[in-house]
Amino acid sequence: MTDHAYTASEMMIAVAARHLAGAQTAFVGVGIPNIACNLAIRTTNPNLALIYESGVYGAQPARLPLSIGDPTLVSGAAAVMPMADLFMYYLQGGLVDVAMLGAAQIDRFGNLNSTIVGTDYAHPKVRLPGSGGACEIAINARRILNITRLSKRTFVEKVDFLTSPGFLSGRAEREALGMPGDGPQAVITDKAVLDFDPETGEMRLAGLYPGVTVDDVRAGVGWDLRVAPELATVEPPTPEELRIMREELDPTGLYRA
Amino acid sequence: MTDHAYTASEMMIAVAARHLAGAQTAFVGVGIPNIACNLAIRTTNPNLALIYESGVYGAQPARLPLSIGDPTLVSGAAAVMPMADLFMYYLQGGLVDVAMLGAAQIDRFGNLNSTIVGTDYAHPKVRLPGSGGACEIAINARRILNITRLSKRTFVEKVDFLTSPGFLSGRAEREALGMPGDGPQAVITDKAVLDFDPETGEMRLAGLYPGVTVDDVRAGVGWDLRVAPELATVEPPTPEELRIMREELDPTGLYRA
Amino acid sequence: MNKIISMKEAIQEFVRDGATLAIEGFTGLICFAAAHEIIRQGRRDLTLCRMTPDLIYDQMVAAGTARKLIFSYLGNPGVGSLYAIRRAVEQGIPAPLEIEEYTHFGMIGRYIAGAARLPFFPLRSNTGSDLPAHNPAIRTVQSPYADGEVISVVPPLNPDVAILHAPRCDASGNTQVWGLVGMQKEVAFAADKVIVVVEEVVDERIIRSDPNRTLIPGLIVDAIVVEPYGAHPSYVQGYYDRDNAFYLEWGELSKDIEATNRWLEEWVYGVPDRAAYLKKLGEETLARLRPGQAPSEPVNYGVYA
Amino acid sequence: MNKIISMKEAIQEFVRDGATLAIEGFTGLICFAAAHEIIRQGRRDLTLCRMTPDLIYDQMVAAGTARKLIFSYLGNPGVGSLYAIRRAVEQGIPAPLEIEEYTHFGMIGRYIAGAARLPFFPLRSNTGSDLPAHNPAIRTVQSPYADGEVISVVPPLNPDVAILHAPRCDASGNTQVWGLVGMQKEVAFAADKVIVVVEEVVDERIIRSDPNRTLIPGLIVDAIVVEPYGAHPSYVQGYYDRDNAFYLEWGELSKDIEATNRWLEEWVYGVPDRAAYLKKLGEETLARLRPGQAPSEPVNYGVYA
Repeated sequence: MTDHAYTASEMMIAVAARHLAGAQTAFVGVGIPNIACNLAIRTTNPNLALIYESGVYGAQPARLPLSIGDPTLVSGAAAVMPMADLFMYYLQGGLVDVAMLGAAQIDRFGNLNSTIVGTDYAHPKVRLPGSGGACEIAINARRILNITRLSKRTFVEKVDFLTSPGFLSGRAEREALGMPGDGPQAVITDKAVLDFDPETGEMRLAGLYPGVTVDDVRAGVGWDLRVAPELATVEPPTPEELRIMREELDPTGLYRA
Repeated sequence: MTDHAYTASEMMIAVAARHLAGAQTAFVGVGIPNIACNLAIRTTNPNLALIYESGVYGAQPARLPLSIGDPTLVSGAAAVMPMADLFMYYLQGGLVDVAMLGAAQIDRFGNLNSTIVGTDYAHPKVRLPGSGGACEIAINARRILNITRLSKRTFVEKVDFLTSPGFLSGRAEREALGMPGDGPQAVITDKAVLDFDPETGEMRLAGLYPGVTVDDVRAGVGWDLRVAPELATVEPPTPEELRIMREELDPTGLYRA
Repeated sequence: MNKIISMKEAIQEFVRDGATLAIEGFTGLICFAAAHEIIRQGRRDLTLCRMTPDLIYDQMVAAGTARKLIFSYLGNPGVGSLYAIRRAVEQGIPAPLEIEEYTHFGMIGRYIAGAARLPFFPLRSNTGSDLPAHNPAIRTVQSPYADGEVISVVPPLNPDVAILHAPRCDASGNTQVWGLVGMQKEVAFAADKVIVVVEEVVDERIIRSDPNRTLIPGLIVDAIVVEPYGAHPSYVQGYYDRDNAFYLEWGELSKDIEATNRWLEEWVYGVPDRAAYLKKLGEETLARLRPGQAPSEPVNYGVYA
Repeated sequence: MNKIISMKEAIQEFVRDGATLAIEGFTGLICFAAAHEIIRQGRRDLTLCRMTPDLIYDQMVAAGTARKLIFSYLGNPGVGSLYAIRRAVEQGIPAPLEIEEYTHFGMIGRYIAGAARLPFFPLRSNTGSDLPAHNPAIRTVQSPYADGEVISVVPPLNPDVAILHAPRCDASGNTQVWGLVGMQKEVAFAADKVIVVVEEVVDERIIRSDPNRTLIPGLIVDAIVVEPYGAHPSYVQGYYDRDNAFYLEWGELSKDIEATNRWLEEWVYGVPDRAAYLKKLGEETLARLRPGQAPSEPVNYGVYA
């Protein structure tokens, strides 16, 4: 890899960090979302405050945490609170601007499945972790970013199990249920950025990464993906973004691949 | 006053302390209830744990507190908690064995009024403090002791305003509502101890203080007070009880009168 | 962004006529400094929320700032009545005062529901009481589970502004409280705007050395006012004692409307700010209220690098 | 009454076959020492409650102690799957495992309702999800206020026994926690019996020097077990680090049923108690996990005499 080359993960992290511009708070998990948030703090959004599901606000970790409950997130944090407070007052209270969620499946309307593969709940083909906090995050956070690599196994027309609501059958259904959050905003993949039709809430191709074609993207999506009227090209990571990721945020390259 | 003489307050405190025998926890206000609890700790119930509405458990006050929020209750306590925890987990959670309540009016079935004198809520003759925590204490504490001086103004057939439920129209009504606490257990007055008929929940004369007649008590009650089948005579404060009250608990005599 | 402003600025910017305001604090941490500045600035038609209106709202009602009171215990704790509020409720002096009354737990439930954006909060209270008949906001819900129990509920309360006194915060407003924490946290999360008034602003390093003690995150703090002794005659644990003598004194003087007005004239209108109030109060009184040292034992958070 | 007993005694006395048990702790404060003793004593048919079953319940399910699991996130945090639980759910190995599944907030609401004796707890979750269709305990209630909103509710959860790890308590069981407090408080109040397992029992004076830090009052603590490093491979803030290497190792070995059983044989059945486990683990590992000092700044509570 030359200096100017970059991995798919690095591209996803850089794009996610740019989507965090303007947010006051991010609800963040470990791994790629964690690095994206910390890149945003060093580039697009120095004032971004991180909120961890484990009950930590304003963490200043001295090392890269393996889990959201890592003790390094506690030492030196601005506030540590019971999980009840976190879910009731921060998340449900409307204080989370952006949350990043992953899933085993995501469908045409941004609904997420992290519960089972297969359609028989009692006898699943694969038992996945389940919701954790994802369902309430999807309902209450102002906007949701998904960070997921393209693949027909993942991008399915309809999720096997709806763990966390996106737009359900479309924006109208979500709005009718009066959910506090606005729902999914973008899906950041390894080849393109997808967004959601402002009318229908259907996922669509919004921005291509350098060297990627519309067909490349469609090959990783399990339905006939529509293309936004103004298809953008997404800028690659800048040398400065790459430097911060490689030297400061993930010096051992744990999440580079 | 000779050494063997005692005041009505001292008698009430001594009697209240004896009623606290066997309780694990008492929900306590300042003044006479506070002194009664501390007398119980030194006599009938060394393990009695005090819970203050202000959010303090296991207080070890260095002085007599003026209010339940006195800072002397905090320093050296076993636990200080948000009031939400106090009401949700201690009181509603069923951890309070005995609570002592006062009121401007108490009726035939132990219902309490601490809201208004007069019957027009919008234009009261006298505006009293209102419930504070009394209503939920009356509903949730396992048993309630009332400490109130006899007077026809106070002991009324029916309260002007029902702030805190006793037995409502009788034990059957309270039971039908499924209230967690068992309701009023005794009313400790300056002349006698009153209890509640185990069938009907009607207040009755249970024990006379030395030198007091049934008519003396009836003169302070606004309805035709019944007398329990076995009318007891209540023992006066022992010299040791008096000594503790006078030397340790209320050395300045603030609550002796 | 600098959040630290003067009390004058804070009241000017955040407390408008007609606002719904909560200056909370159970017995301690009651920000009289803010109340006095609100009186001086002549605010009117406020809806005042507090579990225990205490002397602070008795003074604000006496000064004519309030249109309505939402509360659960209308007394001078350990002393007796709040006479100014009684005059307003019983006789409409200086002006009629609308009241909306709950139990303590009801007020707590309202703040929790407000903070957590819940449509209601369920609680085992009110049943059998006459209160729901006089307050239509207290309703019931039936449990959808087997017992089908009917339980009392209260609606959310979201003040426009909360003013909360605390011992210390950092420059971002991360606020730590010890002693009675009352409902400070829930009110802060329930309010649209939050003003934190502290005894001292400390270095961020001190706050971050003990993150479990942070009760209110800077995230929801709109303004910080530094006002030592700003809670007098109430108290701040470890900083000063409750001025019980004044609570007793007010219990007497407030019985008389003229005496009440004279007190306001002398101690509120007659001083430009808290510093002047403290000077007038005198070092002797402040010294009398200063407690001895009882430090907490430190705990180790650990370095995880 | 002396509450301090050995882990063996605590499990014998309080954890019966068929009990509903919660060993909580979010990422940290997970009492593996108790789980291993339960496995050694051969408990069966337990209903295990935890937001994140984590390695602790993966091991207990692998050892055949459980009949049912009540949970909200079935993963090895930061690593991947819990393979023993997956084998039980997907293939009924070593025995079928009934599951009752909630979201995180749903589990939190269940514990709160259990602790507060509420018939239900309302929360903004579950709506639109497929979960309520597969868990009939997740229901709805209509708000009695103007908007008439329909909101999700969960029922109370009251475990027979809660086992909660903590850094320290006094001899009465007044327990202080710093770092992630998770749901320890709510679970303790919700449970019928509470066993607190601590790194150290300290003098009452230390606890009482900082009463705001007490999370669980001795009032609800039935037994105290002193078990240093009892939460390994999870952690106790300021005492030892999470053994991430072991979480990764388990993520591999637990894929294989034989390797899993060999691990249980060696590390659970093969040692009589926690002391032997620690000896086997070795001082080098414990030293690797020991963090540096980061003490909290003390606060003054004040002497009010």
